[in-house]
Amino acid sequence: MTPWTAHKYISLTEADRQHMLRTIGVPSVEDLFTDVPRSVRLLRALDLPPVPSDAELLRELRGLSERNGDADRFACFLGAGAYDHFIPSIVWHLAGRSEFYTAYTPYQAEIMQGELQAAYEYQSLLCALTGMEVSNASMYDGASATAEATVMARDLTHRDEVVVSSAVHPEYRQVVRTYTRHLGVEVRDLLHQRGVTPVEMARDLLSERTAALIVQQPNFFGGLEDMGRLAEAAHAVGALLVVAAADPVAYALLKPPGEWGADIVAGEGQPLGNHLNFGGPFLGMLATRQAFVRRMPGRLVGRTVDTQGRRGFVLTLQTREQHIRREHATSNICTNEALNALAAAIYMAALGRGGLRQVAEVCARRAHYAMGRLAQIPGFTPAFEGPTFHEFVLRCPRDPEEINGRLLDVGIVGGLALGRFYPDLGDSWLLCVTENRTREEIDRLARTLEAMR
Amino acid sequence: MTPWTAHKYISLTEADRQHMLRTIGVPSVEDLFTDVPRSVRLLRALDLPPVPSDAELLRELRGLSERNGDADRFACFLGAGAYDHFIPSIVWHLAGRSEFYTAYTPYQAEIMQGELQAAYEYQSLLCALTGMEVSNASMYDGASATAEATVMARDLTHRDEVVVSSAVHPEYRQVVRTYTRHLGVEVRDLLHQRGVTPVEMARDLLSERTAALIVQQPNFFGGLEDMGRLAEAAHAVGALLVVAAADPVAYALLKPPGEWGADIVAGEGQPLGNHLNFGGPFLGMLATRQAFVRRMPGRLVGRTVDTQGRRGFVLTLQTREQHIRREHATSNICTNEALNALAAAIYMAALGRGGLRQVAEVCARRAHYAMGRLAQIPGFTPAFEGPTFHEFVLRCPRDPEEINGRLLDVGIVGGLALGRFYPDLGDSWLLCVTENRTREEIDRLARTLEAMR
Amino acid sequence: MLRGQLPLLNERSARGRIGASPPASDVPDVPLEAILPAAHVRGAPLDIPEVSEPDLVRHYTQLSHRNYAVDLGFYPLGSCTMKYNPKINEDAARLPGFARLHPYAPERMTQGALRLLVDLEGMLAEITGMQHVTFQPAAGAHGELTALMLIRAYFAERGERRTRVIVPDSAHGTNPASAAMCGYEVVEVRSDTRGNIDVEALRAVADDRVAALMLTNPNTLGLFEERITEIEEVIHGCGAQLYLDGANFNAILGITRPGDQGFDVMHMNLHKTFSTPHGGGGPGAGPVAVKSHLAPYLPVPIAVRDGDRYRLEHDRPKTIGKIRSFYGNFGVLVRAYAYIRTYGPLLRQVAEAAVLNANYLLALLRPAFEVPYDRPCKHEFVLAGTRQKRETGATTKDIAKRLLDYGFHAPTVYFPLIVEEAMLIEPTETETREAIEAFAEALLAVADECRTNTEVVRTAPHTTVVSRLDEVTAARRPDLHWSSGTARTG
Amino acid sequence: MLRGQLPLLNERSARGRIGASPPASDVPDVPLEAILPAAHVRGAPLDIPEVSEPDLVRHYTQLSHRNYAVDLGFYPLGSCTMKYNPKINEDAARLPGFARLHPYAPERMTQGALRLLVDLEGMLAEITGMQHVTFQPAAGAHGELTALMLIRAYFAERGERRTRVIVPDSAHGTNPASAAMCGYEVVEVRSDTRGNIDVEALRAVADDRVAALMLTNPNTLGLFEERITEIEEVIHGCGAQLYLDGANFNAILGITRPGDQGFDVMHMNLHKTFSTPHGGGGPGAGPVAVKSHLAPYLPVPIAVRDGDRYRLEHDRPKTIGKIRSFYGNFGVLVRAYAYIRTYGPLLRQVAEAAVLNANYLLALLRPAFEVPYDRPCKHEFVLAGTRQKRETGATTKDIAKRLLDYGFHAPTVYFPLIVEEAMLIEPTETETREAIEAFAEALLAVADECRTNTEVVRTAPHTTVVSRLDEVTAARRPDLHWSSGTARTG
Ligand SMILES: Cc1ncc(COP(=O)(O)O)c(C=O)c1O
Ligand SMILES: Cc1ncc(COP(=O)(O)O)c(C=O)c1O
Repeated sequence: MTPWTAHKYISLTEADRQHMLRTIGVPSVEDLFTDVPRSVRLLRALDLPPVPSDAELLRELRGLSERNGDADRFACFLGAGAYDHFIPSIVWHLAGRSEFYTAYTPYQAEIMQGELQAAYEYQSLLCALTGMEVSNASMYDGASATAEATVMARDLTHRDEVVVSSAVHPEYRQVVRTYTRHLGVEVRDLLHQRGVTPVEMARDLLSERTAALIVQQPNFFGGLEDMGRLAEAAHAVGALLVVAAADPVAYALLKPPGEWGADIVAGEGQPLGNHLNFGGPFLGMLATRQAFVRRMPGRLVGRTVDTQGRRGFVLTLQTREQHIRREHATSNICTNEALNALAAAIYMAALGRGGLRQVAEVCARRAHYAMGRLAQIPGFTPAFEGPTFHEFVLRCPRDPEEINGRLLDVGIVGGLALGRFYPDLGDSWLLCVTENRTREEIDRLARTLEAMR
Repeated sequence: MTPWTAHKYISLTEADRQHMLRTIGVPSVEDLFTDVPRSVRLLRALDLPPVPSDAELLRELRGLSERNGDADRFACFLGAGAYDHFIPSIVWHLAGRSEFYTAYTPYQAEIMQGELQAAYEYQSLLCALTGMEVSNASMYDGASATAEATVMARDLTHRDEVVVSSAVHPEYRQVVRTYTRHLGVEVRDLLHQRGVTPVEMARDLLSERTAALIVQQPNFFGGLEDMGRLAEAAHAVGALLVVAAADPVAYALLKPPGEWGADIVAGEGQPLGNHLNFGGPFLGMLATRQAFVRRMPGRLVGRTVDTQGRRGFVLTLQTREQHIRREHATSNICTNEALNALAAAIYMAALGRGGLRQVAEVCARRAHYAMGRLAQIPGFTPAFEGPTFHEFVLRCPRDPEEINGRLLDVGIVGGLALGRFYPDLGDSWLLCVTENRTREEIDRLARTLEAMR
Repeated sequence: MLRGQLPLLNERSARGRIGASPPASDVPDVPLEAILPAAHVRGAPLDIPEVSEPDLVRHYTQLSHRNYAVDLGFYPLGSCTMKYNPKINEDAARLPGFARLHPYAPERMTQGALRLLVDLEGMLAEITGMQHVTFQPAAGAHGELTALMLIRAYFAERGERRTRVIVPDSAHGTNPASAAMCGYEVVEVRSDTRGNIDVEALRAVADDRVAALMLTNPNTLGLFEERITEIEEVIHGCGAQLYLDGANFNAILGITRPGDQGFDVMHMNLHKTFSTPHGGGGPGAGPVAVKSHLAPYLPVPIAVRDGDRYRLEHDRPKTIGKIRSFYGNFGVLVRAYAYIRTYGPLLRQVAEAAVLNANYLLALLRPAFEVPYDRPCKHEFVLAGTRQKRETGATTKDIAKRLLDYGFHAPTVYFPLIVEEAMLIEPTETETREAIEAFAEALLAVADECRTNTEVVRTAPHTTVVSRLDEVTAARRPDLHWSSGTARTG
Repeated sequence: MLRGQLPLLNERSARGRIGASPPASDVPDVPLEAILPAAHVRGAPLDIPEVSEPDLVRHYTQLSHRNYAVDLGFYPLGSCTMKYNPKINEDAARLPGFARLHPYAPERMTQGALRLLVDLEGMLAEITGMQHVTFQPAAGAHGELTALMLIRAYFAERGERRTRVIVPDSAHGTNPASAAMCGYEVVEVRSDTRGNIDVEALRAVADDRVAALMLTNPNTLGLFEERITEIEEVIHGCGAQLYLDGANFNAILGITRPGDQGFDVMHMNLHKTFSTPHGGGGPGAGPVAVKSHLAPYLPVPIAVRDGDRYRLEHDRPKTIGKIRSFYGNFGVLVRAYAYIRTYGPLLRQVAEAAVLNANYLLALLRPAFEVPYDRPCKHEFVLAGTRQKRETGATTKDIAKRLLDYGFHAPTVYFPLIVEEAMLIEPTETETREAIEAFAEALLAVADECRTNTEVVRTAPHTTVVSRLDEVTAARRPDLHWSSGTARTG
């Protein structure tokens, strides 16, 4: 093998290499690879671009990043599953500490009390926010968490049908289908009516075969579901109510799923202190009733004591998990989104009881103002009635994609053109107004739309 | 006094306040201020702008920052005492750890071994780079360090005249004058000749009254001084040679002041891993001979042992300092630039022996290339002969300020118009090419100048 | 300096504290009821702690000091590839054009991100010897599941009903779990005496019911499957697909490519091989690379180049659909991209140094421990604590805990399951020789202590902020979240 | 987890390691001699350690774990105002438009930076009750020197030869040192029994030789100068200038303004009052605020507004010149700006909470220690360890060291010099009541131990990474830098 080129990440010098080979008792590094059959060897160098200096690499990446439009430079009215809430500086100053991000799953609890306590606190905070009894330490994202909740409901009920409202995020629904396809679970669509899940039709679809009714609150259109009656309908047939949450910040103001009788809350924790990141890493949330804990997927951290009776925290109920139960595990999940859960915990704790509520309220107020303001523009009308949280749908006088294109020219990222997911809503536009959008930006959006006429 | 508004940085709640007042035994916070005469009280609220939310504040500051042109968006050919070297990511990931930046002077050595060891290492690295025997832990900046070196030379020699080359950074010279004005020190100007310090004229000015000869290497024009003969001239009359360094990176390639016989090296450590920061915080360096250590200003960290014989580090030779010696101290300096020294140490260690040399060499090669390339443009000629490091002076066919204005329009920050400091060099332009300026940028500068004709 | 147990957030809370300044409403005031019907407004108090910013910073900074991490020390957790996580990659991922980019932003303003995806796919294809890559899987296990779904879709289209997936007994738990989640029956095949899959046993079960063999290579014992070409023939011979669990890819970068070994599909753990931080248990990324015949089934969308534009291709009729929202853990991909650029063709050195380090450490430790499969290892190796257990009663768990007292993270223990009292040790290529030697010295000292001072080993750790924690009680009476009853014990 | 002594960088070095990737030259190759004469090329080897990036990261991360800091715990270092350093301010200062801005960049591209300076000057003028501010001084002592130079220039222009500066005996060491550096003779005035400057003694020396009184208010005992209006009369009565050392400004923000107290000039420590991080001993910023009559002498340049443009004014004929390069510690100013914006008119609460915290802590500690000046304190207070020393032999130094074992930073000790066995204690406004109580509990426990277990106090600390360090030997045989002889001891 060729001599090595010095590299900043590799600490072995030529002298080290010689010494180590001598100790091992082989003449060359090559001799450590004799088990790799010659026929499958790569006999050339990898065909990859030449190595840049640090400065060149950063310039390259800065160049790529600047070809994107970030939410600092554009007023972004997109939500639809990824939310531009303000993230206090402390969140990533703390979650970004390398003791956290260069560690792994806390297998050796005694030297990992930092992460373990933080995860226990995350679980506690998530329970408080969602009104549920137990939360796991994280899942991949909202969509896969919803899919895992579906599987969990099947396992808990031993039933093999689920009813999913079409007012659930379309991507979540797609992922539910992908996850359940090979498990003999039938997914039945429950079509929204005027932007909400119709309770009567839900009743029609629900049966003794139904493992779960899956709705989203607030739903994909920003509307509020008739949760009480939906819960009743599901429970009446012995099905579980699975509530998908795309933006849990809402629950600081809205009645949380737990209060409505939800059995499982699955959803997206990104809005809690995590960056938009072009869609990931995000944070899957999963919370449920105490009684269901042994069927939960994912890591759980529990409180215990050490040999001297001092409080400490450990990974617990691991017999649910793949590394012990293998094909009988509740899920295959292993690496999850621990760091994002940490950020979410810091976010919730920083805002606290009062601050979270204020953020949620400002979202609702500004969104309400925006809807009113935009609906005054001729040609733009609310697509649906009923209360909304921070998203709403407008029908537009022209193709929303075209509107978006024109807004982009003035530094505004418009809403989501719903035709992409709902062919019958081709003229509809899903807008989101978080507390990060100012009144000035809303007014600018309105003025731009007015001028478009 | 009015009730408090909740504030994120103040942890006292109303309940805390009541409890604490009861313990203290006063009815209100007001009663803790009875010693402030009513006549000097401020009886109104401070007239300051209203408090923004976190998001608003960041938006305001981002707005201000974006009205500036940073060296990422502009190709910057300015040097002249502030140098745009590439800073590896690890430097501020590590110096930015809050255990370092939220600590203060390590008075309690046993819980401050982190900083203390790091400062000892900084001193060691700086000695290695400058070729000197002892370095302090930092000064404010290059200019004030040079001024302090001047005072130190006076104290060491008991002489009251200093000779300063006009090829020393004009701002350093100004600060030397300000610092020495009231100390009875006479500052004599030694005019540069063709961009370097003339040895013969130096000899003429030096006398038995001279405490120090102050030169800069490489000098303000980027040129290399005849250090050997200047050292000889100074020492011949018993004066000290003080070498100001504006960019110590040079010493990885050039013969360092210590090798030339410098008695004190004073200068600017910014180029070692510190940001341009619109001029500060920077990093004053001060290094000297072992024999002079007790006349040094500033903090010194020394190695020692603990009660069990283990190695440890402490602030030492503090009897030189103001908090002990008061008006007889070697200087009034207290808070210095510890964090910047830490960054400098990390920078030097990251590049290491080979990397530092490479950076210096690439600077020299690119600057040499740039000078050759630009001097081919009609009207542009090197102002001076002789070797340079990474800065050089060109005479221009039109006002350098005007050239700079036109370069700015195409995203280039040109050099320094020397007329500002040297009226006789009104057509001269001081350019700097660090390793952070690419050949492509140099060529773009050249093409732009060509097109200007 | 940080002694005793730390308060929980709730124990730092006091009514009226806050750790942020959220904005006030700037729109015309209307009663809240005009926006939200009362029935929808939260009734129960929001039981979130109230902590000031300084106190919150102290809380998490103190917690961080109770965590072991790669940046603090040697972390030989086998199978996890705890290599150094470069800081320049962190800076890249935090650029606002990446971190603050909405996944549904118009294509026109995501060109840089899409290009990065396309270029990363190209580089990974070259490194793996495969043709296409999906970035949607969020972690390794997610990649396994995706890969099996691709295989299922492939056979479904060909009208083949294959119901079984073969998994070696040394495989990681995620392998059988993923197979089960994909509706497959798991067939376990034993390992042979050299620590490789028993090819004869494999042959015996390789029939037309088999959809795939999930192989890890080098396997979880740190050993290369010497008979890989035979294995390939057996699997392809019965019409099944050959899947690689690429968790151990670090050992063979640039040496041998899975595509060239005959694998049809594989996942990578970017958080292992490609240095993205493990984050205390995530985020990771588990992209799946495939040969062309599986490409039609990849999840949607896929970033593609169209002349000098980049776009997301959604319209792929044979796709399995989506396995998570959006496009995967993009922020992790940025880091992996930066990492690969930093090595380029020198990636091979990563494998060489990782393997050299592992063999050196094995050589240092061999005198004190049983080595169940004593051959040159790849990037990691397994020791067995059987001798210690037999002779002194100290278990591998005890040894692991005692190592903590020496300032080290322990190896992976009790995995792979086929080795009794297993310690799986992976030093990675970024460690210095000095660090490896210091670890060996510590583990040898513990082996000594097993004999000379068994008690200190059996009751370890002693110098950590808490002593050995009671896992049994934790599982028997789970306390999984704060309640006002969560007393401060001890 | 981090035991034993840590290696020095040089001890981690091995020939051939590197921790960065500097660029290669991309310009036509010429022999180095064509660029630099051989005589100018470095001859001696560059003795800089060679360390890989992973190892370097570990080095400094481990070192950071051996440092006490505000983010880790209570830091009652009197006179230093170790308050919380907001993270949002760090983010602001790191914006590339600030951090990557060259000081000589053309005015057109520095408008945001200049505006920040002008606006910050305006806010500080309002807060201090003064008229103009220079930002050039890099720290408090630098500000003192600048202020005295202004005074000197002022008198010089008026043709007055004043040679003396009065400094109270309680003053910080920088005060007399600055006066000396400005060529003044220092006249010390004693304090009275209430801990204030003795106004009669002051009157006795206040004559036309006096250029200024350097007063700290509240003073270094944490006490407000109750007779400030008399003092003002005495000083102005003799034609001298009244200078405020603003190190203790935190106590009076929004309560009383130095300008309204009659001060002519003052410096501020932005790294104390205005929350910019102390950085382990800097950078700080020591801006000087003046009344109009001193403004003509301020250092150049000064940022000014000109209609809707901002520029640097260099042409100020009466200026004292420059006292450092460029415009001061701009990065620190950005943080202070952000801080002031975060409080606005609520700044007064900072003072109120700081004073409340200090008085509460004093109340908790009073039972165990002598309180030399027992009146309501401002932001800090002095205790004397004299009782302990007398009764048990344990000195204030011993008590301070023992506090470290309890996980706390010690107060400032043996300062101010006029109090025997002094402990100067400043909790700051950002501490929780719980933290204050925990500290009080610890200090009371140590006071107890002085009696019950003197030995443990006198030999403290015991739980730190090193035990008490030998300062005497360090000073007697200074070892100030690595040499190959720097053995790893112990
Ligand atoms: C061999 C092997 N396969 C699969 C996995 C699962 O990967 P992940 O944790 O990323 O889901 C692991 C993780 O430890 C592993 O070691
Ligand atoms: C009262 C007082 N004056 C002046 C100073 C000097 O300030 P600096 O350290 O910023 O130079 C200090 C610093 O501790 C101080 O406490």
